[in-house]
Amino acid sequence: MDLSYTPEERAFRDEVRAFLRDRLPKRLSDKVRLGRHLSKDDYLEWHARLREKGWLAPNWPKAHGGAELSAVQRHILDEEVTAAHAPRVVPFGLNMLGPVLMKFGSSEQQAHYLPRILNDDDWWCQGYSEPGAGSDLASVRTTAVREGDEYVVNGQKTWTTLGQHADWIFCLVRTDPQAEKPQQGISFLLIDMNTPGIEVRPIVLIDGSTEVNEVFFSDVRVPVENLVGEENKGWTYAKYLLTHERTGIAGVGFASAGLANLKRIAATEMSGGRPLSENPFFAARMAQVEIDLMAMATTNLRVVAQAEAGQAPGPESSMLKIKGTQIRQEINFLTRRAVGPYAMPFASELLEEGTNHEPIGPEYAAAAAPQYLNNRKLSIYGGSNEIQRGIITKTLLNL
Amino acid sequence: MDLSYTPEERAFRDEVRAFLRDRLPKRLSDKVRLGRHLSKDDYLEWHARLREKGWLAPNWPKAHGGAELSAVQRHILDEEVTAAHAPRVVPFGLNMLGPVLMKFGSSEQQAHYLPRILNDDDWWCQGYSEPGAGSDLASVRTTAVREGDEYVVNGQKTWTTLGQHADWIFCLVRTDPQAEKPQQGISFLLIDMNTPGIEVRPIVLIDGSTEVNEVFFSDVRVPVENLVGEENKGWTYAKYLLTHERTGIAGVGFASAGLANLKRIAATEMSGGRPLSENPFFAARMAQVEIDLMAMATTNLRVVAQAEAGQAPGPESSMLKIKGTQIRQEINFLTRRAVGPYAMPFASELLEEGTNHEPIGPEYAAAAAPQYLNNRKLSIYGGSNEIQRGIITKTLLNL
Amino acid sequence: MDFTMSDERRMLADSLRRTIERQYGPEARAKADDTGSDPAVWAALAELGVLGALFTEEQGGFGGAGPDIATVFEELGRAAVAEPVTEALLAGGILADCGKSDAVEQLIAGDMHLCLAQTEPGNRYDLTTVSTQATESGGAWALTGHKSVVVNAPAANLIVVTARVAGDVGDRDGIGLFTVAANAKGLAMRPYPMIGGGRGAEVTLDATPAERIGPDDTAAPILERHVARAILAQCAEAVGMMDAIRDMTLDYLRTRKQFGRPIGSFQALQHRMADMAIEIEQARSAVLNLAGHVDEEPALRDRHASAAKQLIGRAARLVVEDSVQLHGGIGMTAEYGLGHLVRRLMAVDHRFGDTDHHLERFIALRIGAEAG
Amino acid sequence: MDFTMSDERRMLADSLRRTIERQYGPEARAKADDTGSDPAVWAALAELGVLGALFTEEQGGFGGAGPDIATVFEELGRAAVAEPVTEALLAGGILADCGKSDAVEQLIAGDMHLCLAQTEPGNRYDLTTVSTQATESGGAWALTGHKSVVVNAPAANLIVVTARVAGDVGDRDGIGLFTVAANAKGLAMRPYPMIGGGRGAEVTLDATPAERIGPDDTAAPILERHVARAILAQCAEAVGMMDAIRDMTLDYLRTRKQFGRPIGSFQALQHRMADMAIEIEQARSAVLNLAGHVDEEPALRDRHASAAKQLIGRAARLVVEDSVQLHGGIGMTAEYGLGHLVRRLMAVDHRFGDTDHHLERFIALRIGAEAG
Repeated sequence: MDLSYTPEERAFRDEVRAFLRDRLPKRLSDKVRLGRHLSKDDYLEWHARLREKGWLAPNWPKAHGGAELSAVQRHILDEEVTAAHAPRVVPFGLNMLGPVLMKFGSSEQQAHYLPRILNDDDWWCQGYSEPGAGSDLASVRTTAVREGDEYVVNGQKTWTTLGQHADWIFCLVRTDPQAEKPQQGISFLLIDMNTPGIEVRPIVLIDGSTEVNEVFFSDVRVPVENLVGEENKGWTYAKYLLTHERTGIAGVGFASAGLANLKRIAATEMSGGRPLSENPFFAARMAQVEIDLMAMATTNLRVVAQAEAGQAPGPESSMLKIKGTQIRQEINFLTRRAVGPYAMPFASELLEEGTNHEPIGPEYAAAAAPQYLNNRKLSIYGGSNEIQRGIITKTLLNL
Repeated sequence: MDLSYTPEERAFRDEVRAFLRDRLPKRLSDKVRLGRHLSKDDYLEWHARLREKGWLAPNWPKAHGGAELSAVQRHILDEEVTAAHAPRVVPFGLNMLGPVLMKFGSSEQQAHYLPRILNDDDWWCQGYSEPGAGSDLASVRTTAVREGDEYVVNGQKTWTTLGQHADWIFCLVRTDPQAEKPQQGISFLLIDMNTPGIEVRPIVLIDGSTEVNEVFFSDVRVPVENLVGEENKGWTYAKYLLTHERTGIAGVGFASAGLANLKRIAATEMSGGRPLSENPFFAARMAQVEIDLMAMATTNLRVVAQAEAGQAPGPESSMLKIKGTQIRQEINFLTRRAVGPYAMPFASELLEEGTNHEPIGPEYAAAAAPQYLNNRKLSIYGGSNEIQRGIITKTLLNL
Repeated sequence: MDFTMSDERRMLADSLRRTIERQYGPEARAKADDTGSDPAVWAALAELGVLGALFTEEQGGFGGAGPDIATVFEELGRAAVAEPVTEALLAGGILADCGKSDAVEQLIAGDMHLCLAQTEPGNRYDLTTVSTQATESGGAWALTGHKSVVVNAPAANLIVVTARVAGDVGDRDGIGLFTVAANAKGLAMRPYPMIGGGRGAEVTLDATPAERIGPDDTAAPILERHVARAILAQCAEAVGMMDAIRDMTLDYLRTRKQFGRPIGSFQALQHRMADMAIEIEQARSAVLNLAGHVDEEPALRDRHASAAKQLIGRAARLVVEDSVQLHGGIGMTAEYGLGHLVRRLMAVDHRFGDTDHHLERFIALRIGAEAG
Repeated sequence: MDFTMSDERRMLADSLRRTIERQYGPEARAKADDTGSDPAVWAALAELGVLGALFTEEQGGFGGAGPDIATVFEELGRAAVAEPVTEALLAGGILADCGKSDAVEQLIAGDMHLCLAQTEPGNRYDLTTVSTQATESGGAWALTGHKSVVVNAPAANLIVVTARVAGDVGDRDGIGLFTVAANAKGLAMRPYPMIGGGRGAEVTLDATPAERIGPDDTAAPILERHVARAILAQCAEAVGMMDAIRDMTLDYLRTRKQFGRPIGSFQALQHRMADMAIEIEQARSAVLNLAGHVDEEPALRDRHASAAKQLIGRAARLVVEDSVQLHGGIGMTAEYGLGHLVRRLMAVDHRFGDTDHHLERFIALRIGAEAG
């Protein structure tokens, strides 16, 4: 048992840190740290830097142009990149569709789409959730009816993150409405967003952000070669996608970056004539979450080590999802509380691209309340924390 | 809207306080405050003082020799008596069986039993719970088979508090095993504990106390005139008993007395060179529970006022049960924590009647951990807090 | 002991509720975000007597007691009305105590907007840390300083300002009260919408002419008294909002189906709903306690003010977070009605002190009370 | 990075578990409550190498590193073994550091019981507040004072005592370490069973002859180091107990029926069980962190010690309270096996500092770390 990294792992971490020091533009890390919204170009710029270094697809095999990093290396990369306030990698093509195509796509599909994903030729988005489905993803009502060499798609998807930038969408569609169980009769379809009949409407969230969208399909004609795998077997591919990449589920990097940010704010804010960080109650709350994070980071490493050893993840990933969410949401809460009265101004323009507005109070204040509100989503999406609790106990009880 | 007591209510409170000052023996209040176990004589002595004053049966009508106090007066009496660390009134005859007999008993039963209850001629205990039933009280398996003028009772009751002192027990028994629903076919029977075939065995709890018992019945012959009301209608009477007296359910008096005790301990205990009560974290925990208690006392008064106005209690009594339990258990927790290392000695002899053992550390320390452990029962018995949550939401959702 | 509401208050509450249900909607809320107040709504509130209910008969109103404030704000909270009524109570109350009856009369008539400029960058929730400077020259006062997050400043005709006439930044003594006209020389604003609705601004004063009001020594006791009343208003409003959120959530649990059954039939969600309901009743009781003590002597009043604000801060956090969670995705969208309520309820923790601030004050007051 | 256990440790853990399962039961536990230790169990532990695993090869053992301690105590915790192994680690470790190799050898062989008399009425969890006085006369030392809640004192052959050789009660300097024989003159005991099993005593010393051990200046660093190791032991033991409690509770949820179905099928109980399981995994990770840092420099070591003890104190409270609640009445009875585990787990919060104590220390160390 040895919690420390091997010399090779430490060397890799140093390499990551050097890369971040040299290649992460301050303009971008400032935006991330201040909670400002990133533009499409911001994401693409960061992708390009990673691509240059060969780290844009750390989990892809080398055969497909990936870095094929080990689980520990991926963990290190993830943690360092997030702690440095780098933008996140847009996951839809790289971490979601890519692995599905590698496992279930035809060789033509692999040859066509994978290089384009890696090269950012296409911006992908996700068409899983539908209105009213919530955590019950199998209740797909968007239909695809085969007509000759085409499917005709009708229906609606929702919670499509960054769909406003997308060139393509991967969708779960119902191809057999007569199937016995909701999980049957679903297919996995790739759809060009420029096809006639598609409309994207932004959803304004309670924090004022417009990152998620509804996507409407009316008589959208999709060539049959855009079907991934077999017709009516889509649920298998969907589940693979959902369970495939879970080492990052704890969000240790996000939490560490958030805690570092909170500490800076608490050291700056004054309360009763001294820094807020020295107020015993606030210090206690910060210490509490730090202690939880120290433990969770190790829980996460234990799961990474299991993955490295080829063990299938058990209920641990559900545990990490819940605890990771709780910690990040607590940090968001404390950050909102830390900024005091300056949590009340609600000037979303301050969070927008290239904003030149006069700030209100300290620069870090503008994002505190919106991020608190926005990150309520963490415990809702990706299988709500209630769903995760069910999974854990089901495994433990084996009832 | 006026939260203060009327002049009449204030006068009554003064009367209660004067009574407690004059008539509550210090020997008894010390025992209660120090969490020592009371003997049968201790209870009877306190009952006698209350009887003398006419307050032993505050909720009984005058016709039956009770004080017929108003809901507010009963609340005042309850709160003052508990805050003064007086022993509790043993409720089985006075608050449980008494009201059932007044409502459902025959005039012979009323004439016979009620004066004896009031006079402490009989010590009653309760035969509701059975092993394995938990909160599902209707799953009664103890049987009573009619043979001539007698019922023959076989089975087992459990959690019979202070049953070791009892002369009589009131029991739920199954008289019709063929009934369609478990709630049907139950009867309410009064049984002399001296009848052959009854055995009482103490249950040792995790705090080392022996207040609760198992009661075994084998071929116990009970005269049919000991049946209350009609055969097979016992569940109606049982429910009446359970819902009849709920104004005390919040335990405001117990909580206030416990908090006062905790404050004294925290002012005495030293931590880092100053009283524990000045440690910011401990002070915060105490303040937190005091704030909760201040609000709950008012919630309780609102329910009392509703009762006074003749309104039926809604889900409020379930809310009071839960919040009251949480507050009392938190006070128990803080008291255990307050005594520090002295929570570890486990010398139950120090809590026994007429103990003359050498104390270990401060006198108040001996009961801290046992009471914490013992009061875990508060959220389990009388309808567990889980059952209460179900009742609340059922009412709110009306599903 | 009497928990029933007086007939007058019940009538006011009923008519207020009816009016809001009829008149108040997204447009009015948008108007408040744009300009600080919807004139039609404000006029209706004045007409109904909502503003008069906040002041005593002596002051030209017909209420002014704790339960009056609680009644009005609970109703306003239920519909998340974003009008600056707390500002009317707070700044108006100070003006009334300082004998500015003309302004109070205009306010009650609905012809005036007020605000209190007290917070400064760095003083957080502390009422007696004041660095804005007041200087006198030939009987005329002028103010210089930065007041932050001044709620309703953009709509206010008259701004009540705290400024230092003597002593050091943190001194309790030497705090003066002033009024400044909205169009006064040297006054600049950086206005913005507030997260809970309505508008606020950063206000900078540069040798701005001001009229001194209030006592000669220190305004701290007046400030503290009216902030306690404003805390009552915020707490009562929070209870109204929590009631509304609970009802919305119950509705959702009843009607929304998942995995083929109403989500309200899932026991884990039921139990969380029960816990939420319990905390809301606790919050209601804390408001009753404060309403009954808001005109008592300062230590007792502030003990209840801190107890209420502390408890309600906790309850509000639970209600905000669990109501969104129980709703799932739909609860995150601005379009669904929950968002307004949630944001406004969340903001309560950022005015007049958060739960930690009030826990600290409650402890300090308790130690005082037990020593005394 | 390697989370696998070494083969040696795995073998020790396995044989320890098998031995406990075979030999350890209510009788052994009763024996520990009566006399402090069951000789057969103690001999078996020595035989298995459990005691040797706590010391380095240099000291006559074959382990002594953080993961060795964690491995042993997790297994002991799983069966709530009430033998004074923590005392062996703590007092034995101090003796080893002070070069008392004879005593350590006897201890490892199972021929000796030890304890540390450090706590005093009023010093709570503070290691450097010591009022017991040591006086020297002609090279001979004598101790006078009251040591409270001395775990395993009744069974100990040799008692390690902290006493003041110089300075004031609260000084970090001037703390001396001594050994006192169990039968020494002027030593009196008020023995009692401990709530978590085993025995303790109030120990009074009245001019009791003692041998001075350890450094000349102050014993604080030695004390702190070995208390950190004892904290690791307690935390690992707690994790073992929590694992056992979780498994018992799962078993109960699977088999116990109410309202006609296994209570484990009730969703609200499922979700609480999930939360309990999560906190236990957090606790396990906190123990790993501490095990990996217990021999590091003091600030880093104590930072992890406080983090672990704090987290485990919280987790233990949740597990104690929720396991009893999920069991219902049966969980309250002494006869059912849960009681021993629950009481022993509860007691962890009362040794070497509770969660508040360690939260405070964690903050102090953090501020130190960030300033440095």
